[in-house]
Amino acid sequence: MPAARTEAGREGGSSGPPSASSAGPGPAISIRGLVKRYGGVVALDGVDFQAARGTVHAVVGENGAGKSTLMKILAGAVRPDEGSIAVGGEVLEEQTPQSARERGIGIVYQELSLFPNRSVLANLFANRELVRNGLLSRRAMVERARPTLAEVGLDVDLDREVGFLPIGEQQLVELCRVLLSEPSVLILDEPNSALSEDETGRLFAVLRRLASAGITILYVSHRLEEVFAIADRITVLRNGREVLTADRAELTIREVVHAMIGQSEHELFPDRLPVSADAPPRVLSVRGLSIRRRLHDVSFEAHAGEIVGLAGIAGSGVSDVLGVLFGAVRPDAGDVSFPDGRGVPRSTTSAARRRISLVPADRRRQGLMLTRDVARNIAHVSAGALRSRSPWLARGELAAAANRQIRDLQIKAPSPWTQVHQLSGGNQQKIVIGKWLEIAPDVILLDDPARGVDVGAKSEIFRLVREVTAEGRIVLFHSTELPELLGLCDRLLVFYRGRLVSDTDATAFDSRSLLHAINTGEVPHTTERRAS
Amino acid sequence: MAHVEAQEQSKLSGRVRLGNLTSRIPEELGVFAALVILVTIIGVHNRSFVRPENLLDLIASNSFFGIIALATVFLLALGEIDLSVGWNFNFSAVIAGLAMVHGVNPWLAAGLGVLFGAGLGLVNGLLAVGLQLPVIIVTLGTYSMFQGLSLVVNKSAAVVPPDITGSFFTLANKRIFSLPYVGGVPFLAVVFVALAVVLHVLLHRTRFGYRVLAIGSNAEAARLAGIPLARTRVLVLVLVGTACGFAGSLYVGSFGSVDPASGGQFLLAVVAAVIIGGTPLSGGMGTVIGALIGVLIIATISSGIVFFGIDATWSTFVTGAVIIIAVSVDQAVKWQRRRNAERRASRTT
Amino acid sequence: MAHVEAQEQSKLSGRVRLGNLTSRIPEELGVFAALVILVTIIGVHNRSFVRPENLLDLIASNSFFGIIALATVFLLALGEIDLSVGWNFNFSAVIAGLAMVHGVNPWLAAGLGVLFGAGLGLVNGLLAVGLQLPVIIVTLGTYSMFQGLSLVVNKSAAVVPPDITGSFFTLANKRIFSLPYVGGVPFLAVVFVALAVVLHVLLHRTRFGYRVLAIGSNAEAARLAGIPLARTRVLVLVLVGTACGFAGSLYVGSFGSVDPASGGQFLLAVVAAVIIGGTPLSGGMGTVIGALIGVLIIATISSGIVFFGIDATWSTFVTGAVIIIAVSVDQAVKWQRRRNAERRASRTT
Amino acid sequence: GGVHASTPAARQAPEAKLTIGFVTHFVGNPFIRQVEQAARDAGKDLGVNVKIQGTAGFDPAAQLKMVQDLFASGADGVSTSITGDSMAVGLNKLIAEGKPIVEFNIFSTRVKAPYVGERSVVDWAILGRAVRAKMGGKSASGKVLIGTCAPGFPALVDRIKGVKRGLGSGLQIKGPFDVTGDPTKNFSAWQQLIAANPDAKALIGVCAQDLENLGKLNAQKGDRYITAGGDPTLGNLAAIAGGHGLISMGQTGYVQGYLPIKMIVDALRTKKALPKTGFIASGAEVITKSGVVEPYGLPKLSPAKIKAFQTNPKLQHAFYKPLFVGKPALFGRGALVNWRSRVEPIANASR
Ligand SMILES: Nc1ncnc2c1ncn2[C@@H]1O[C@H](COP(=O)(O)OP(=O)(O)OP(=O)(O)O)[C@@H](O)[C@H]1O
Ligand SMILES: Nc1ncnc2c1ncn2[C@@H]1O[C@H](COP(=O)(O)OP(=O)(O)OP(=O)(O)O)[C@@H](O)[C@H]1O
Ligand SMILES: [Mg+2]
Ligand SMILES: [Mg+2]
Repeated sequence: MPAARTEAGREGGSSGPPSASSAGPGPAISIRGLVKRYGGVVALDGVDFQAARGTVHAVVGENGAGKSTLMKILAGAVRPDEGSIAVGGEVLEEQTPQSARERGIGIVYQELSLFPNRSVLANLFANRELVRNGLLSRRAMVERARPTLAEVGLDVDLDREVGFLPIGEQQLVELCRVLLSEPSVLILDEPNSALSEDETGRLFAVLRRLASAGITILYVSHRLEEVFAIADRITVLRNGREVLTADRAELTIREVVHAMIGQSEHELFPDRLPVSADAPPRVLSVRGLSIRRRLHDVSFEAHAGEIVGLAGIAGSGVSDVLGVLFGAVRPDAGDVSFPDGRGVPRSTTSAARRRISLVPADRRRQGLMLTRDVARNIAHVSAGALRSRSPWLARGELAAAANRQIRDLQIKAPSPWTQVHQLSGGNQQKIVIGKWLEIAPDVILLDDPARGVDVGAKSEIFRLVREVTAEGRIVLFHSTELPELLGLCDRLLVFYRGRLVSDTDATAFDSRSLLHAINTGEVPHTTERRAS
Repeated sequence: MAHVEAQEQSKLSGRVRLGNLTSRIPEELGVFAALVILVTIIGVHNRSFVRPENLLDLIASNSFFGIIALATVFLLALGEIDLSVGWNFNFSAVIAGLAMVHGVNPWLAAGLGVLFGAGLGLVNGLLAVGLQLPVIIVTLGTYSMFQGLSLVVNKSAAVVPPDITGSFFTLANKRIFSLPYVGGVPFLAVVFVALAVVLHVLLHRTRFGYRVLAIGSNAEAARLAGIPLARTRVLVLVLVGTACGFAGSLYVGSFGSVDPASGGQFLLAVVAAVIIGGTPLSGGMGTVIGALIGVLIIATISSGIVFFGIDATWSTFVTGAVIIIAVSVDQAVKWQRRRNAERRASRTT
Repeated sequence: MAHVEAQEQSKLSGRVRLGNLTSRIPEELGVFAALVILVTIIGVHNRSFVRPENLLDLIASNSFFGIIALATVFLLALGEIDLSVGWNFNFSAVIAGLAMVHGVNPWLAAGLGVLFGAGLGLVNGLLAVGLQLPVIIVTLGTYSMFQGLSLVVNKSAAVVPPDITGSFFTLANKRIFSLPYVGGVPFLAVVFVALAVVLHVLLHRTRFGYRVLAIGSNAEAARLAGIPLARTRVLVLVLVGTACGFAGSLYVGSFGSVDPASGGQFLLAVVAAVIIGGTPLSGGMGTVIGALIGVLIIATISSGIVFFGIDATWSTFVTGAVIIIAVSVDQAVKWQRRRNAERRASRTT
Repeated sequence: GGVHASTPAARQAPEAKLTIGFVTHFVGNPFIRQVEQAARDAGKDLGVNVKIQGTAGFDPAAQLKMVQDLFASGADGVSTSITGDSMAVGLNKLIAEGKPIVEFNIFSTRVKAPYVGERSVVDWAILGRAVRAKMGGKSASGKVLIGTCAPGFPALVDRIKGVKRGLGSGLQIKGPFDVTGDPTKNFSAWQQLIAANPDAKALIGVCAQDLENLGKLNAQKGDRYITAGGDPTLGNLAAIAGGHGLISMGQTGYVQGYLPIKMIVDALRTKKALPKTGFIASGAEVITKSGVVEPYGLPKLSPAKIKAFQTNPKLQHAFYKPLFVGKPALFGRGALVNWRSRVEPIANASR
């Protein structure tokens, strides 16, 4: 509906983004000597690089390397201290989010920028609403959005408030929003960190189409296999410097990892450790768990010493199961018995006090106090939930605990008193894990714990998970990344539409059969072990 | 906080997924139910309360703080709150009145009052944006400034236009048309309800309204989306100011005078109406229709006190108790509706 | 909104990183500067204002709404607001007074008043948690309920204990110890300042305070971290209620009576003190010391009006204008300090 | 309160210019405004500074603080309305220190100072009788509604007592109902009262804004009701002039503002202490269509004259000044010169 669009353009005060065709000579990005300091921290330390038109240019690096800062600067959300950016040969001065949009630069922020209590539709067209004779045209917007939603594979109630969607669906909403703005330069900062395999597949199809249409795409991710699947060219950032840029064809994952973390790739998934003898055999058993219309008669057992993987896409019921076990969601039927002999926790508080822990999927909404410091975030459970003789909050203990986790999880934070929103996304994620590790939990529920964490730290986290498992704790692990499920877990529970459709040894699946299973509920009827 | 989850869920709002088309169960159902129950109870006790004429008079005589409440929804949707509305109303009315005293044509004077109110709103806006302060802090100051200046100009005497026989005054007190079974409808009531509809459309069907809600929902995201924060903020405060000025001019028209104390008590009633109506302080959400109903609930309660002939000593307590009951009814309906919504949603999936 | 970023930043400020050790530049510097400037200006105009004795009296006679403001910081830190504080204060004072009238020992009666205030706070808390409603809505109702019941029990007349010569009354009006150069320090002033220190420690150095701020920062995250939301919320409202009851009993002690109107005007002053002090409505932050200074600023302004001999006609306007100036000073200092902070931080690299 | 700074009256040199504080409630209320103006006039006439302070509503603690601050900042005497007994202890402390204090408009028996104000019960009985007469005198019957803006507030309770006394027996008297002090709410409160009691014959409000609103409603209803209220506000005068209101009781605010200043100044200059208690009636103003009957033998006022007072203070100064100058007399000129002779027992104020 061109009529509607031009209308929107005028109303918006911003002439709508130039579609790739009307953009004239396609904009290639060239960045020179970009420097960004935050107080003492140097986020970018003189970055240079070019991205050619019509290519997918991946930017990788460990947590805190400066990727997001670089992208935010390109999008005008952050002012650089030094350096220059040129898009399509034109050097940008005083870039603001608005001017960036007008230049056709579209971005999916790592930490999404959605309006939680606005509808999906309002989010898709934020500040670009389509107007018919003065009033917003809901119909026009729905029409306009439908093809994009279909292409990306997002099927939600357009009137549902975005704040209620799981993090994965939120990422898809933000993705659709930027696609609808028809950018000529598309920046994606870990756009699929919470997406399932086939959602990612659809995303890549879109990217290829756009690239072939001459759109420049900058793609940030920690999933190196995927990077190698989609990128034409790869740049590695390290401590705010560009340390490597080359065509994908000339690179191997090993080389990239080496450039990222300075050591060649060590094993991402640690081997299974022998369960310590003194740990008594303990079990978490779930019987006939049901939630009206969301979870149907789910039964399984999880034994100490094994990592139990929960596989399922959004809506499958996995987070519901985790929520129930943590006392955050009330089941309608079914009974659960924990190793401590008791049932479902009455509240999240009693869960925490029984050393039952849940690392939630959405760190910003469910895990962090962004405007408070690392120490207080680490103390979230220990000081906030646990009982204690002393009513006092001892600064010394706070700092000690924080430093312990900063060390163990390699959190890149200048001090325990740094505010969490000043940390990079991956480092924020580590804090959510750290605040639970701090209380030495007994039952550990992990909902996509390694989201946005770099390879080095990821293997470190998996090693820790392995260790605590071996110490005889119960571990349930959910991830949207199938390799993680297959690589880390000993046993796999597959959920589909609220039902448990398979409960077998992890080796019963390979990535293709697992992908098929979570999306269709059909499992390879094979119970005999396969050699892995 | 417990109510946070409640809010969370209430965000599930009335809309339920039916394939791709959506059926809207209005947010305002709860408060509306509360209102109906109140009116019924009083009507049963004393028929003359539910006489259409009386109900229309009730709406008309509460339209002054009511109009301000309607506009205040935008401010709460922005996550802000304006303490100065009552004295803005008073000051604007005084200015309009003085203009009439000095022989300005009442219609012009009324227009002047509206503009003046808008001007005071602009002052609030510029202070808030300029000093980068929340509106509540700024209006804490302008609250007293407007009151004080109004006192200075009205010399703390009632401002009484010499001739209140003109068309402006007659219209303000007129029943402009009459409906079957209902009888004459007061001009004020018509204006009030019409304004509610207009502001509802402005909030939910225009880009301006969307910007307000977006900012209230996530200011940082709004900035990144290129929404002009400062300008929108100022505009909303001007809108609220205009409503104050408008209500003020209407007041002069219908009362033919302004007392120095007029409007001084508005603040609490305005806030009450808006939040009882279902607009949270937290921003990002707002319902003008809810505010309209909130105003009527407050009006009905105070009127009910009279109709029940409740002794003056008890009236205050009863008022408070009934407010609690009303909001409880609202909550009850919300819960009920949420359950239904889920049931229907599940049937379609 | 523009100020949101400002708030964001001000949340960041305060602590400046120097390598790993942290040097604390108090948040409250700005308001403190504003206070000092005000006091100086008035003192220059009329020396007798800055006589220590007079300043101490100023603190003492503003300690009643002041004490309530201190506790209200906890509620705003939670992201909530209580409209009923003024009438809780009044009701508690009336109860304490009536107990004395009925021959209860004044000390016991005072204790009763405190407990009663806590009880009213508990009522607010249980209603808010039970109905899953924001505190502002609940207290909109209890505001009138407390006022109304108080009117009923005091029969709308002043409650006057027959014998106000007892130790309780003398202590409440006594200057308990005397300092060099300063002279006798009023009991009320001591209690007020001491309470500020206690509540400051409670908010920033205990697990309870930690929970309050955690819930205010991100309620959902707090819930999923196992922090007991409902209980903390109720406790905070009981704390505020206790403060109201405590202030009420002190009032009876020092005024030897309580009027139906006493405390009715507190709400705005309490909120003003807290937010001028630097505690935002948005929750997650709070400064008790700031509130203390906020109380003193308000006290100084109203007293300064008298010492400047500003006529009643202008006093209201001046009050508002000075508030605006005071908060501007605060902002100016904050900006300045932020700039220095950044400069120092970058120097350390 | 910190008061030692102010120079006690005794040491005050007669020729040094005195400063008198005047503390009111309801700043901005038209009636209060008239009282303030009178205090200013008194200041001019007597050659003293008058510092006027006030609170927005009813806030005894705040008013006490103002009195204390006034003395602390060098005032020689203060006149204040007593909006609550909370002021008593603090004021008595100042009085004990020899500070001259006079109560006006609202009093407390606990404050050891003289009071200038209305004779609530007796004066409002006049209004009651007038309404009764209009309703048919002896044979009168029917429903009378009484409204108050501050339920149970002592002064208003006395007024209502007086009204009922004046109305006498045989009538169906309902109320008092809370019609609130806020002008807008007040209107709809009366509107609803009428709707709820269509059969009422007379409507009486004991606060300033009642009659104005009653007049408007009465006009809408074809002047079906007998309405009465208090104070000579423009609105009330308009209502009466338009025939929508029967009668309004005034309390001669001018005397309540002027006399206390004079009393304090006299006391300071003659070094003769103020009485520790007692009541001086400011006098009733009976406002009807025919005009305003003023107390102390003052000439009758036309409504036009009263209007003129509001716009031009000089006129009202000229009108009332004679009461306070010249030879002491019982009526008219000089009637309040020898005010000490007019002091009655405080109990009379509410009798
Ligand atoms: N607002 C801020 N204030 C202070 N420091 C910041 C801020 N934002 C980022 N930083 C710092 O800049 C560095 C780079 O952060 P950035 O978010 O660019 O890393 P990243 O490469 O995106 O990491 P990740 O893979 O975890 O997302 C980090 O050390 C971070 O602590
Ligand atoms: N609070 C909520 N209220 C109503 N619907 C919700 C809410 N949260 C999520 N949903 C909807 O329920 C569906 C499933 O979301 P949910 O987060 O439960 O995924 P899940 O079943 O836990 O699967 P996953 O393992 O991927 O998290 C989503 O499509 C979402 O739209
Ligand atoms: Mg990042
Ligand atoms: Mg989920």
